[in-house]
Amino acid sequence: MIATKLAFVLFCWTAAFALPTAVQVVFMHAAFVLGRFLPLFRPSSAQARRLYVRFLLYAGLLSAVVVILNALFVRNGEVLLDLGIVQFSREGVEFGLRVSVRLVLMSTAVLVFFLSTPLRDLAAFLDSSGAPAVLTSVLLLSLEFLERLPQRIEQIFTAQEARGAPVRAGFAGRFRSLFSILGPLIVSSIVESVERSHALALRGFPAPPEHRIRIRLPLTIPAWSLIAGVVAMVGWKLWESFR
Amino acid sequence: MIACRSLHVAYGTGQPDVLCGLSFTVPSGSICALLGPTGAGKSTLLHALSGTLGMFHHAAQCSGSVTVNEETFMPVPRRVLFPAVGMLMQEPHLQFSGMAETVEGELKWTLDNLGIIGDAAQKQISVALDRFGCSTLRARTLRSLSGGELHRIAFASVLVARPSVLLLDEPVASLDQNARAQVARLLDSLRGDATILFTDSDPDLAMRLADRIIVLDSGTLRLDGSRKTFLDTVDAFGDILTVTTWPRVRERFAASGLSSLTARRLRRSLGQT
Amino acid sequence: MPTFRERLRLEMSGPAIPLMAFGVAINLTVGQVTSALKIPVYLDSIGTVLVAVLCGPWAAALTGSLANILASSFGSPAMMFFIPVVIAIGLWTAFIARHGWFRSLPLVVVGGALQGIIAALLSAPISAYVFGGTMLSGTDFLVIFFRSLGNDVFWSALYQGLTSDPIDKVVTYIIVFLTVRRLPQRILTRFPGSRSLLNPQ
Amino acid sequence: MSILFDNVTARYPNAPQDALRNVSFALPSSSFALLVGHNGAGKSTLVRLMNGMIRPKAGVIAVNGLSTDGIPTSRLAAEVAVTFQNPADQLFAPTVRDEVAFGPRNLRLPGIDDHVSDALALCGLTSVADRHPYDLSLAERKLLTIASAVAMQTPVLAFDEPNAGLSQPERRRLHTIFSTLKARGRMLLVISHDLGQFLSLTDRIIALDGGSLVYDGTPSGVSDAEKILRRTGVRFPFSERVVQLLEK
Repeated sequence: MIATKLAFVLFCWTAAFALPTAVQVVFMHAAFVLGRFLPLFRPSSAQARRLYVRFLLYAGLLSAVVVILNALFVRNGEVLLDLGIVQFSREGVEFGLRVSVRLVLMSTAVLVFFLSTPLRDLAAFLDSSGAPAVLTSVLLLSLEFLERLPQRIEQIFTAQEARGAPVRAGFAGRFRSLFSILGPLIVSSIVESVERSHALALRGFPAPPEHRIRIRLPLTIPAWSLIAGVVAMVGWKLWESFR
Repeated sequence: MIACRSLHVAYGTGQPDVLCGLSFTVPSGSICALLGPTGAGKSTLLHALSGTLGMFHHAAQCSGSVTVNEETFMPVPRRVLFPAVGMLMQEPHLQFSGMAETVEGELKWTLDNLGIIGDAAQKQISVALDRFGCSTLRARTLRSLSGGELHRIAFASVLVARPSVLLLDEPVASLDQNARAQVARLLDSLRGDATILFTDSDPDLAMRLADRIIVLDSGTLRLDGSRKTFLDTVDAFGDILTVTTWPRVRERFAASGLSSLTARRLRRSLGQT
Repeated sequence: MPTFRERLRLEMSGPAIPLMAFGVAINLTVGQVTSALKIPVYLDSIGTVLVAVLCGPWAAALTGSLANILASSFGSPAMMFFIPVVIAIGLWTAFIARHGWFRSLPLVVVGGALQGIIAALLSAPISAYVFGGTMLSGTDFLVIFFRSLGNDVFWSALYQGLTSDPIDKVVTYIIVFLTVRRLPQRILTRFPGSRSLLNPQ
Repeated sequence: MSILFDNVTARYPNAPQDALRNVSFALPSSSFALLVGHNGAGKSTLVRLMNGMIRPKAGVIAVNGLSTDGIPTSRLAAEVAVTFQNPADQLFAPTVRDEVAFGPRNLRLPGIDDHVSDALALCGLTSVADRHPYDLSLAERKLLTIASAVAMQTPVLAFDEPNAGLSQPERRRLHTIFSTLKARGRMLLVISHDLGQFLSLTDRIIALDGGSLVYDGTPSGVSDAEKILRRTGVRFPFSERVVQLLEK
């Protein structure tokens, strides 16, 4: 299931570089449609849905800015629109379009994957498909610390400001207090890492290889077909460049 | 069973000895309390017994021997003795792996490191959860649990691997009154199953629960005896232990001029605390 | 000479795994500190640099890449494209740390500045050809400024990087240097990368 | 008056109800007040109001005669030094001495070195002054956070559970520190449940429950107010309890 989605992202990324812009536009819309309607790809939470909508706005705005900027600044080539002080060149518009379509296709594919796959499921998938224990444990611990650090930063701010740290003073004062805030955060992270290595070892982590019995997940047909698509595209691109 | 024979430990060549020739034995299935002030060497001794000292502190200078479950290590175990030895850390955030979201996930993580998966793991998890009366919490996320529940799950996640030796680093140091009572009940329920050694700087829990009490001061043994011997000589430790019980009561009792006192009432008041 | 696999295993053992996770979390939350203090630096590779100095190159590369992947999963997929840059940050920092550059402040500042240049060189093609020269962020004004001077999109992106990246990296390096240099031996020696930090200045 | 709370109400942004509701009390200099109450009763809110970390919804707070209204925390830090429970939240300097000097440097106090040496001596840290804070044990690091507050020479000092995790020798040192500070005319506000440890020093007990003031009186009044105080989770010293039982 997750394997299929990973294959889909790979497929879109290859298409973004291998296929002409027009075809990419088709895949871009396909990615949008999948993201909206196919249950497999639908955002997994309300918050994820909000992020998806926000991303669509970002992508639209970014594409518009990219096209206009490049149209403005690419001087040579045929002038499409001449507003006296400002000229829009064809080549600029084309470059802008090509770049923004590629960007939106690749970003949408990535976003659709992450917004429909909770990170803990991704970690479980990696673990069960034999990924090294380091990868899954760092990913899971990062999620744990990501929840705890914002509150730690609040506490550090409170403790240091109570000792007169000029966190709200002029730029020089604020810059000086940067270290008095980041210092405790980094030092306590280093010390806690040492303590945690004891605690993890005392409960048998990292487990010796023989204890990590893993069953390989069979790749589904859709996953295989996407990978085949990727191979086809790469082959076509190479063949085209040699001709 | 846990035993040391003239165990010396220093954190590097030329460093002073943190443990100066300790020799003691904790019989199997008994509960032993290791009392002493900060810096007496309590956690260093726990590190030595659990194997983390030998595994991580390569610069440590040790001599003598440590015996855990009939296996003797000269001078200290070079690797963690999981699953034979389980240890409950003092800080709450170190009692959990940080890699599991639910209660069942936390216990499964310990068994996963033992290579126990599938039904065998599920059964062993159920046994451990029942043992601490938290089978109803199985599907709950750790974040949603109360302080007391978290503490019981921390115990369960260590004991699910069925260690024969359980070490606890200051299990009641920063707990309030009823949480301390819960820990006392949990330890009492384990009496006879595992050999238990816990450290504390306050003798309150030790005097209610421990079969044997060891008092450590600057790396040397000041007492290694039964609970009774400790109670009889408790005045001698006023300088290093927060002694709030017998002597202070006797002194206040004399000062308040009340002569007749029913032992039952006093025992009840002691029991209440 | 230990094989590559052994070196990799040593680099990512013991306290390295929790530290990498802290590195990822710090990379993603340090923005809360710099915005609260209203200081115009990102410092979003401070975790990567910390892991590079204390553990090693590949641990740092993993920290940086994972931070960017998590950032993209939190709604800014653009970060995925900059993974090669953070890997370079990790490798370069570990390289100079291995050669003792993290033992004295001047070397750290030079190392930071060079890191800024490397980051700019690597991110310029990405922001030029993948993003068409704009990221909809503060640094865009620099890009527009350089382009108005007649530079094409690649050089504008490069000039923008060369003006903002070095400052960000030098501040990052200095903070990690100040935090790590005087740590007690019993903590430092637990980390694989500490040999280069320990010999006297 | 060192600390004056006049009908103070405070509420955290988008919190369902007030964290503190019309609380009034006054504490003179060279006095020691124990602040007790269950978690969430409003203890840390009260302390944060004192140094301007939080602004009151209603009422006036005056520290050393200076109203906290409109004064930034970094300025109020010259009047009130607050020490929190977790040393790891503030330790970052390479040596113990630099750590203690952090507060006085921010306040730009004259004669910083004397204040630092005095604070180190009072807290028994002179011998480790040039060591790294993480070379010290957790108990010594707690004493270090107390020393860095003492060095700021503030008339008012607030401590959050200062004796949590300390063993007997450190508790005795804490007792000497607090009695010396009190003798020097400072006002000490300590959040703790451990009546036994601080009984001989305590002039006033302030008990909070659910954000309102339920007890504000001297320790001797404790026995008759026992039911109220028991609700706030105060842990009576063992010998007091037995004696009270015997006298009934």
